[in-house]
Amino acid sequence: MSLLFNDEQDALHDAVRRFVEQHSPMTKVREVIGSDASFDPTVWRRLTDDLGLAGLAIPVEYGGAGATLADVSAAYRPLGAGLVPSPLLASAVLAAGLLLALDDEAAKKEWLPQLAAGELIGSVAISEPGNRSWVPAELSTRAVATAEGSRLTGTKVAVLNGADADVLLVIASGDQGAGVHLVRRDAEGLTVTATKGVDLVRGVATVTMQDTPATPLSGDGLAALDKTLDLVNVVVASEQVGAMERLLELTATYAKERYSFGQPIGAYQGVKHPVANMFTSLSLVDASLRETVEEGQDDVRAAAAATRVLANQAYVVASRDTMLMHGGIGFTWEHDAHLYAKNAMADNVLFGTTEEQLDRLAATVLD
Amino acid sequence: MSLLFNDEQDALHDAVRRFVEQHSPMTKVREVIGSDASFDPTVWRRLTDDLGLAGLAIPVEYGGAGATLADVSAAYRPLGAGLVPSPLLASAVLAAGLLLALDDEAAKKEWLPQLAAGELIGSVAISEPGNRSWVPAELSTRAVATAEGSRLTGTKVAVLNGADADVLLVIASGDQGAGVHLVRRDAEGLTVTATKGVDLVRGVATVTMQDTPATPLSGDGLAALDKTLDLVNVVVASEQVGAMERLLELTATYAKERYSFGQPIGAYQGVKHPVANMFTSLSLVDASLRETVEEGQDDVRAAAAATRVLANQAYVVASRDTMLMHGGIGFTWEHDAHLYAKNAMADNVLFGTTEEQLDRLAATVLD
Amino acid sequence: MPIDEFRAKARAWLEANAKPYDEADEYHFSLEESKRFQKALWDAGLAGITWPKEYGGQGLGAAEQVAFNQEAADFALPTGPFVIGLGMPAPTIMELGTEEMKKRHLPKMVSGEEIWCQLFSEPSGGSDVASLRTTAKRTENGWVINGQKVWTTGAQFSDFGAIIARTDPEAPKHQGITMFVVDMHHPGVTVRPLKVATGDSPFNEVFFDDVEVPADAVIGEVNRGWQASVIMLRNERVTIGASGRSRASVLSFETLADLAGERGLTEDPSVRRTLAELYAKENSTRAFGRLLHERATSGIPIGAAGSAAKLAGAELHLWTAEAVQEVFGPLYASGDPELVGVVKGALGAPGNATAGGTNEIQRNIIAERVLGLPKDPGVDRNLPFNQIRFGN
Amino acid sequence: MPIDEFRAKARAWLEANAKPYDEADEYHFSLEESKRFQKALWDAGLAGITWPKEYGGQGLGAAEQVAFNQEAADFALPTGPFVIGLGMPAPTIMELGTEEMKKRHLPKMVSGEEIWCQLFSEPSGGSDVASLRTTAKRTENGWVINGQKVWTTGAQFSDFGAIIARTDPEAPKHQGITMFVVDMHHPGVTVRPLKVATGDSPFNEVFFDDVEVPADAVIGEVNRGWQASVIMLRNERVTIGASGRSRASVLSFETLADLAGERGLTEDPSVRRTLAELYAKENSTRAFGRLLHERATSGIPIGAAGSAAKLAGAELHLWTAEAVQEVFGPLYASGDPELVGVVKGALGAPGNATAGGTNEIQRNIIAERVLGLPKDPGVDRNLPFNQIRFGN
Repeated sequence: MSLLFNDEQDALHDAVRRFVEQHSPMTKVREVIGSDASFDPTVWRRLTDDLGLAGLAIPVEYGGAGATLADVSAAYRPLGAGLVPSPLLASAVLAAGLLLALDDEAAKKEWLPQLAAGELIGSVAISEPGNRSWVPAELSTRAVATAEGSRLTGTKVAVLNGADADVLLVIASGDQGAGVHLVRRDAEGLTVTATKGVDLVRGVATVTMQDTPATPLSGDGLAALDKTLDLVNVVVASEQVGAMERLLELTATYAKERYSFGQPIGAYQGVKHPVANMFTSLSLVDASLRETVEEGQDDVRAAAAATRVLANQAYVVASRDTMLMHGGIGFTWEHDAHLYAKNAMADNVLFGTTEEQLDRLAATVLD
Repeated sequence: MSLLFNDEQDALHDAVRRFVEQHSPMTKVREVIGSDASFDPTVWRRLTDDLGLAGLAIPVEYGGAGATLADVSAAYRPLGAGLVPSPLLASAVLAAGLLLALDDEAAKKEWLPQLAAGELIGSVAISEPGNRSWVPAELSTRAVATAEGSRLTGTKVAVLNGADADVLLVIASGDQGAGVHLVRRDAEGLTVTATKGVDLVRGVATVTMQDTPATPLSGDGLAALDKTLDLVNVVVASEQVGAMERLLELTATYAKERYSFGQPIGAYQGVKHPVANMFTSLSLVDASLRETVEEGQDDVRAAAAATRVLANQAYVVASRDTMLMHGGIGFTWEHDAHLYAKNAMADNVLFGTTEEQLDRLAATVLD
Repeated sequence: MPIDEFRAKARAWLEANAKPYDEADEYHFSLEESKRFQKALWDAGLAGITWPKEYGGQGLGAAEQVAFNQEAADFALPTGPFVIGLGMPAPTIMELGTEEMKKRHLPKMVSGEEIWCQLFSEPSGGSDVASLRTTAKRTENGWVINGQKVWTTGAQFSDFGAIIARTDPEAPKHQGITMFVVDMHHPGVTVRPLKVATGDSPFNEVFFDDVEVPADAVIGEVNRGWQASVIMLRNERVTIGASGRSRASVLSFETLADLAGERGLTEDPSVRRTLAELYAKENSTRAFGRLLHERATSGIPIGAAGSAAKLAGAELHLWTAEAVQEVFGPLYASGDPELVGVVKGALGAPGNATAGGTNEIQRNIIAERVLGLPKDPGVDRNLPFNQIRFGN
Repeated sequence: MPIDEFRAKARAWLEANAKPYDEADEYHFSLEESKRFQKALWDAGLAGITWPKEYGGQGLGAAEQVAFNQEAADFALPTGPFVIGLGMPAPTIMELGTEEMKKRHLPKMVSGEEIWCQLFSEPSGGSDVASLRTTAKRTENGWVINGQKVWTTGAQFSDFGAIIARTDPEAPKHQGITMFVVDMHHPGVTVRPLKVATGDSPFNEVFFDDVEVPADAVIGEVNRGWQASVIMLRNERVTIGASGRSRASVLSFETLADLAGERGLTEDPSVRRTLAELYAKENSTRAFGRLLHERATSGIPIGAAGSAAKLAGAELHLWTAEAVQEVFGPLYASGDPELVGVVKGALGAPGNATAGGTNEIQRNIIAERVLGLPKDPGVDRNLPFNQIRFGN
């Protein structure tokens, strides 16, 4: 048991870091942002084929690499640092995680190998208009059982890479309670509209279904979603830590180089202290994340939620302070700070806000 | 309509300020703290007889001065600045305010003139163990109607100047719902135990009643209490503003006089900026308070609660930062900073925490 | 005219000519509409209320100005393009300009004929405005200006600008600066919009390439431009402080409570508390602005306390930008078209905390000038400008 | 001995000799109990684990130390009086002391025979430790010390202290300081308890009135005492960082969740969120300490990152001090006897944020030494000490 990376994690982390430098520098990220697409297909191909990241968290029996949580965490840190736009979170984490957590062996055998190979993009449709919870307590999307499977009617918002997904796992309420239903891209009555979300590096879409044919998956939908959130929390926190490391580097460098009133601005405590706070809060989140993914743990629910609670706030503040410490320059479109600030905001509200993470944590440690 | 003091308020404010300087300097405050009493009887006599503060907020028809809210606010600022221990808040504000808000003309005629003259000390017993609300939603103190009036059984905590009070107004639930009952100091079955509360300048007590005879007062108890809170909020906020002014003065002076690394510590932004923040948050609370007590308003409920929300937080932070900016000295018993910090904590949790004030405010401005 | 009569007149005119605050979509007035409105306002005797009559003003007192402001708060006035000119260069010219300069420009500014901008900030300077590098060199007939300004609001439609430039590089930094009136239509002036984090371009970069100005374009005295700038920056903070409501109105309590209510979110205790806290903060910020205004009009000097109002506004904006995320949850990131304004408002918060002096600079000003704390150890105050280290 | 065997041995000894963490009332061990316990611990081969054998240590490695610490975390060890001596003066003497000094003191320190304190802070100095005014003047046989120290933990029961004093007032402030071993039983030493905001007296003022020390009492070199202090202060921050749990245990998640639960408050969603946030913060602070420890024992230099651990602990304490008020509401101010510890813990937060260097000093250290930001403009670094301005 250790909080330090082992050699494998070091290697994985470095490989992804080098990949990001070479194949997805910020110029490439800005190309994607300026285009209609939500990611670059070549980068996606390389992420899946060269690095095998789409299958990293998927067990070997379903075509994945069966990596440990610590490996997964090490791999996603540099992706967060580089704000690499890709459907990994939607497909390889959310969709694959939900499938794994369900109880539908046939569906796993059919879909997981394709998701693991990156041949297919999946996503999960959960949140609904008029509800501030990631998973609405009362789902307005309804599923009706039919002879062929089910038919769905309702609207889902903030669906990650919704417009890119070949298959959507939709959570809907039916006569038997909430369940997960698989919808194919070409299903009738399905409308997917890419929306301008706050985050420029994560594609989102609004999905409407009108009597849309679907395949109900067996297993307790809500419980599976709940379990999936542990993996999501680890992956998002890893990206957040990577991003904060980059922000700290940007800000500390600027504080040394930019002069004001005849001195580097980093000589003023008004700059120096926020930068020191950034280091400290990053250090705490980093340590909390390391402990969350430490080997030999059965249940990471509390630790992962606790890490997200801290990471959300620390990343929002770090990206905001990066803008503030850079002064006017940091507020320009040209500077990268706002890209991180927008990413931080999205992380802060998707997959359960900080308040929901606190409720999740409280349910684990208080009851 | 104006946010500035008028001549009368200026005069009242100055009179109380001079009174505090002459008759209740911090040496006197520390004498009271070191004694078993919760206030100095001579100071109390002067506050009531010379300054007439006990009757300030009470209408003329009940023997008071019938002052405006703005006058009351101006008078209490210097009391807060000097942390003057006295039963004014318990007796002249809480007890008198509650009597006024009730519908019991006989009780008003009997008790208000005595409270206004300061001949009698009253207090109000509201909070109960096992409940974090100022007014518990479900009262465990029970009232039973009798031929002579009522009999009370239960325990009340954090009763302001409970051990000094000649009469207690107790909120208790009976068959007709919650009501206010008047209990005399010498009633049978009444036990009043002065406790070591966090605040050294406000006496508190735990009050237990065992089949204690009381006089039920007519009127809606909860509504009256709710109305009383407006006045309490104005008075407490006024004290908080006065105290913050004093803390700002202490801290700004120290920042100019104390040297570290060859410079006054106030030359460092690490000190300069918290002091500037103290000025700014004080300015906001001060302005909010002035608007709350501005003439010509029917309903100060929202404004008073909004002011308390800001004042609670600002005072807690200002007193904490006063300690921090003074370094080790500010943490000694000898320095006054901790007296303000403790007073700030008590203000923060008595008469409804900040959360309860927010709920009160939300009910007014959102519904 | 008694004050109540003036107030009634203002009210009546506004009701007849301006859109109510809640209804107007305040971001879509055309420049021509703005000019027409300002002219009509002036014709009605409601612009330049406290200005002397000889410079196009109404020659009235502070009481009339307060009455007008109170009435105007209920309306969405399309006077945006004039806010800077009337708030900053105009009072500076009023204080330091020659009689000829005042007569020539002030009446046109107040009647909507001339739009002005303010050209202070430079890329390398940031909050250290006095470190400016734009130069003005003497010529036979006046001066020639070269350099770059940035963060200039309204430069694209301005007729004139008040610019500061370095006229003596061998003097200490504050002592070799001069302020000029510059014609923004000069061919050597290039205005380029500056895109910011919100995706909008509310500011400009302005390039000066051999722009000649006549000798009588100097505002105040040669090499005393820093003193002129201090006057103008003080006015800037008052202007920014006073404009709090319309700037952040997409993040106002009223707007957010409505948006949350429409989405059924205001039953949630946590949302209710957040909105209530916003109400309290917003209210106190507005009340503080009002208090400063009342003090100033009562002749009580407010000194640098305007910096606290500016800081409070910026901090409120930053706080709200975070609070709205929790209020709307996933809807905040969903692209909900009705929340686009909220998201943009939130993204604008760091800009608000930077423009007109960063929060750190405001804190310094409050501590030093209001509370008398010692100045930062200034290493460059007395050095000749051309010997100061810039590191870039 | 293989590491697992060592761990098992440590566990077995602790179970037989120490009280479990949750049960022990850790604040009521007598000094004699502490001394006996330390002796027994040492007899069992569990004290001075990584110290060389010749100075009373066990001569083992970092792995054994980590194993011991992990096991010990479940117990309440009455070793409080030794924490400072073993954590600060001992490693400094190990690094800089003469062979004779090491042989004379270290074995007695580790075996519980000598209790030590650290005498750095002075009333006029605060965080600027190097501005100390206590003097040590040369005599025929050594030195004579005069002056006052403050914030000295454990001075009342210490046998020796490591003191720094000014030995050359004409040198710049960091260059005229020497560190000495001083006998706390010398008649010229007066210890007076210092009452603090909590009402307790956990620190002392210590007065030195013509206290002679021999020539061989110098730790390190004459006038090189600042370098020795830096070593000791670095160890102090590690010691403070590592002691987080027991220091703030009255404000720990576990304690507060129990107290709130017993009062029926943990059904309230807002209380639940506050306690959950405390859990997250506390956990991360502990994990960060663990990470630094693992790095250090793996040979990865952690540099000044200990300052971040110290800062994080102090900030957590300040945060918790405010959070508990909202959790308990009026009960917090009611004098509830079971909440007395909580209230005292909260009142102690500003002290924790000051002792061992204020939060501002820690932020400076992090920014300058970890991140390489420029130093504050130091105006007094190179002045002769007797020419520095103090203002009082």
